Amino acid sequence: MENATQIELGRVNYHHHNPNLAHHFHDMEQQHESIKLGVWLFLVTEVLLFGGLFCFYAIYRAWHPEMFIEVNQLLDVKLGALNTLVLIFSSVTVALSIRSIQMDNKKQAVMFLAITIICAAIFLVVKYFEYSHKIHEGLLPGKYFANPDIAAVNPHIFFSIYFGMTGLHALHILGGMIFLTWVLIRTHMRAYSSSYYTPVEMGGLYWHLVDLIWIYLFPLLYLIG
Amino acid sequence: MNERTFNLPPPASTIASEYDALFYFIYGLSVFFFVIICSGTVFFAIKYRAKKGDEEKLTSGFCHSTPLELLWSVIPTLLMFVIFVWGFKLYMRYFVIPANATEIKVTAWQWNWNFTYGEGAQSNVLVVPKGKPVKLLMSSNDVIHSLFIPDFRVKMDVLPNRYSSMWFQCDYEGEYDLYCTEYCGQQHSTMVTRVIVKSESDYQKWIEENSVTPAGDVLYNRYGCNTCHSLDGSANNGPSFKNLFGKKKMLTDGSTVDVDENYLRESILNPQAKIVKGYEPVMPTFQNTISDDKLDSLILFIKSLKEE
Amino acid sequence: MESGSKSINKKLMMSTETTPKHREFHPHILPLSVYIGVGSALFILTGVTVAASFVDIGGVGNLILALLIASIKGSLVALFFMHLLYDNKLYALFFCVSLIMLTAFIVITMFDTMRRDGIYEQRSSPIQISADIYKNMQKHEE
Amino acid sequence: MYNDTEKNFLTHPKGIMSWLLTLDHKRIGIMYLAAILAAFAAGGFFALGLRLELLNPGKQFMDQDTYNKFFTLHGAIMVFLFIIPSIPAALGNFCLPLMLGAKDVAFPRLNLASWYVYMLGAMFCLYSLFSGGVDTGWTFYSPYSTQTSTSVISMTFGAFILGFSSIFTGINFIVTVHKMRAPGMTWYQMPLFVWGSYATAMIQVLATPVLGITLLLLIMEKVGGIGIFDPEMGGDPVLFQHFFWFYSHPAVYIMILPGMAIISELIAVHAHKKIFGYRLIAYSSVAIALLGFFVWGHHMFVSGQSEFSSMVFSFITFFIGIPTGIKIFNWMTTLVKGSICWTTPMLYALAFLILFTIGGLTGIFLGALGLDIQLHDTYFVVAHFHYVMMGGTVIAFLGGIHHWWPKIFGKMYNENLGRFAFCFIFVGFNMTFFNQFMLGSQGMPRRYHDYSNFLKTDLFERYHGFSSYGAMILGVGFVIILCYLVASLFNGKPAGNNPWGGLTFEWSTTSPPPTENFKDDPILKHGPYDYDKVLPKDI
Repeated sequence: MENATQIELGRVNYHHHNPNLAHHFHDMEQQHESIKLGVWLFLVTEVLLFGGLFCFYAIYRAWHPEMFIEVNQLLDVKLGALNTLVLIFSSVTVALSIRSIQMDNKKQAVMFLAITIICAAIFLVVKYFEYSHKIHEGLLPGKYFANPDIAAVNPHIFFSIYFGMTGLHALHILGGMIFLTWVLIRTHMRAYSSSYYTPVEMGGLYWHLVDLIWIYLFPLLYLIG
Repeated sequence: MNERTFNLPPPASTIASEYDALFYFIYGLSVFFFVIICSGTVFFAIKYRAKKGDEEKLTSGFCHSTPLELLWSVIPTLLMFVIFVWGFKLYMRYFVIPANATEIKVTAWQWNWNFTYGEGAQSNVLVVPKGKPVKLLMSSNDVIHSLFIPDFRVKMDVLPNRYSSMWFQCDYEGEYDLYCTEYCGQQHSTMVTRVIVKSESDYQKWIEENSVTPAGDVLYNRYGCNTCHSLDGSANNGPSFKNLFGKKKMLTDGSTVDVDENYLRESILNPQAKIVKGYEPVMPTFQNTISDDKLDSLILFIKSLKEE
Repeated sequence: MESGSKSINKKLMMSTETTPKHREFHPHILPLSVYIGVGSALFILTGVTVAASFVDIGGVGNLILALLIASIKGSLVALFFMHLLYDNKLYALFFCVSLIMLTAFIVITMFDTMRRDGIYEQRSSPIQISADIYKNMQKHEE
Repeated sequence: MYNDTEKNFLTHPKGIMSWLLTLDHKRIGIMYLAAILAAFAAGGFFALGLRLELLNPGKQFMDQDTYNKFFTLHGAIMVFLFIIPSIPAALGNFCLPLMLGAKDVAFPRLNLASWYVYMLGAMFCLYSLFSGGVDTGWTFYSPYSTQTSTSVISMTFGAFILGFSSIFTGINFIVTVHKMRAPGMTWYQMPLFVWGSYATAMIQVLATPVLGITLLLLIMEKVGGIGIFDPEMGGDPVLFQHFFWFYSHPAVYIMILPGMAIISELIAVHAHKKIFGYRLIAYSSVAIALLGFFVWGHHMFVSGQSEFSSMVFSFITFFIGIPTGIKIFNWMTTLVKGSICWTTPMLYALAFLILFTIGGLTGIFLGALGLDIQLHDTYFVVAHFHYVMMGGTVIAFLGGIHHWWPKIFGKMYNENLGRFAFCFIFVGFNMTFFNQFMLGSQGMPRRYHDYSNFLKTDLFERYHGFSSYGAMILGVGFVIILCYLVASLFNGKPAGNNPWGGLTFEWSTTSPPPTENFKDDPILKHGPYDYDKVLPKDI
């Protein structure tokens, strides 16, 4: 009797159609949209998290414009630009990996994901060189600042902001790498197909946001002069 | 003045009565709206209390009334505007300091107050003349403090990195509470002192009794300022101190600067920062040699060389 | 303007209705050319922004130009790579709200930090220009 | 009707692990309830300690250090561990999916994670409590917080972690409201509790990250001396206040909006009356949530911020008064021509109207630019926000607990004891806090361990004494409530599915609900408050 009404409503049996459908959703579409909305809300929190640092940047830049310009000469535009290109390229590849899985091309999807992760690694390696150079020069945040050659006042604040912003960003790159690696392994294990690829798309959305933040960080930190 | 009021202490400063007017205006409005809402709630709750047999009846569908809803959106909005404008006017009264105000320097630290008067007198209680506007120029040596004199209705945070200022004028002699209201650490609650309002003549007498020979002129010689900065206006390696304070000076880079406390302080600690046009950057820094209070009195000395 | 926002509202409401019948799941696949095109545009714009930084426009001109180019790049990423152009507009709405909040945060905070000299110059400038650490640094050198 | 043999979410499945690993929003809600009540007890303990210390001027039984730690811990625990998660994470978690006719929140795992993250954050707060306490005040104002040697780092890190739990709940609620409503339920058929929770979730998602970065920077400042808040390093301590209040003012609405949301439910259900101005109440929640983001600077009128921004902040602040006023008048008018049952939840709702009105009206004093100067950082502020937070949120929370208790546990508490305890709460609360308005406007500053150094000490002593005795009465009230609620679990009468005659979905299922919430998928037959269309006996 109970079964009869449920079948009438067209729900219950559907649960068994797709093993990826959680029990509390009606259908895959609802689940996919819910998760996507959730991820977008997560991205919203990320924007505001970085927002605090952008706000600091704006205020201190407005207070000490000459200091920002002088100190900025010490950053390596070439490395910054290289990293920008690497990140943009990885953004393209992660988008393509989603496209591939949408078209059920597992092999291609894995390949594009692998390229993305490699790009992320390159980004971090370049960052490592930049950081070690800064550390070597004594261009450190706050009280660790130890470079007496700068005439402008309070350059340590610029480096607090620089390390704060790029450091937080690098942490996000690292997090993204871990998540995308997991997605890659799952893709390789044929967990995803054109009927269920939500984690791939979510990883992609996150990765694009990390790219998007860098798109702003690059000119603000490296291209002031 | 002086009958004790229920809500506010007796108004002792000129601004206090303006403050009280707005306070009691909002107070009246609040009582009015509170009585409406409170009596309405209680009245309806009793009048429409469920009786026996009510469970058989539908209640009214009365759930919307544009005029009513407009009424209680528009009237509060208008009142809010009135209060905002009034509050803003009052706020500006607080922040625009009369030009003839007597200036007293306030230094706060954990957990004490120090008041320095123009003539070099210092004290831990604030002594002010009756019937004259007083400006407090305040800075802190450590954390944020806040100077509050409830009977004068004045309060302002005392910051460690910038000067803040406030003013009042008290027309009644007497003693009033003055204390810190920004939590500043362990003994925050002991940062309490008094304002003593004296008549003009008593105030002058007190200043004379307490003023020290302006240490500034001693320091002027001790630190060797005299080798480059004259007191009579004659030219030398550096600008003369005579009439220096309050002037606008042209700098070597073409910009101008107001000679005020901040500029003097900067020029002593970091002389190369802003060089007045026509002079060489030859002055040494006093960054590590001069203490803050000496710096203050040197600045006071330079200020005292200003012609009225 | 008003009717526009109303219709967006309506769309949002409609699109978020949960309908009882179960819906098929159709991925929205973009042609390869879109990704390649947007990718190349991003590469080119990166070059442009680096080049522009070497031209001195004066004042805040460089900053505005750099932010403008960054915003174009950002929009390309958001609209195409993140599918905001094709997806439910709700996502775009939330994303925009976050940007508006961020802008408001920065702008309103700067109402304070930039206008502290509104009445008295004295109150805006720091008492001590540079940090204590530089004193120590100088000492160290001596 | 309630039936012991039936499988409900409380009894099925059994075992401690089935609770610790549960994905059921109802169980997570109850776990949250237990956790926040423990926090409330801890916060209340500190509050009583403060009140006893202030009974007379001079040192009573704790020294300055202890006192400073007490008020810091009272504030931090009550704000971060109790009020912010109280209604959304405990009652909201339980009710929101039920009210929408959903089987669960959108992300049950995230929901469970949020509880564990909360517990982790609470552990950090507990750690800082036992490693010497914190003495900065819950606001952690720089530069004092970067200079003090107490455990500020573990406390702020705890608050940072708690932020994540708040964000998780927020994300869950927004997605649940958007995507999980029962078939056919439009936005304007949602119960107002859901509207309020939705507006709250918006703030949680948008504001909390800024607190996260602020606290992180404060920790960096303390550990690494990055110099952006520290005046000795060329930083600006007032910036910290901006950053802190950018979160913490909207957080005030995280606290009060769910309270308002509960009141909308209580008034409509217990007056058996269609709510007056449904849309305005719903819109005003959203309006308050959004406007709340642009008024943070009204905490800083005497902080040395520019006069221009003070003006802007004050102006926007007054706009918040308007939707708030609309809500109050709408609730009051809802009572008209109703059939009002003086149940315990209804008494709390009526008390809310009165107490919150006082809290709101006194807010006008503080929002007016010039007036704030005298009242800032005095007991007037303390009284104001306790009228809003306690007279508002806690009273609404108590009302909500009494309202949904029969639904959650299937047992009815003793209504007479409920009304009896209500009297203690109402009287004790007003005794504690009303005289603090006078205390504050007379000039008594907050966070003072001792008030024996003033010229007005005798006046302050009278008010403080009254407050302290009131606090004891209030404490007794809470103990009575705890006793009869716990007792009801063991010997309470079965409550029935719908003891109050509610029309929203949660009353249509059994009490306690089954794990999957509804035996059959719920179908929307009427609006949430259609008491003009549905006969009471048919409910």
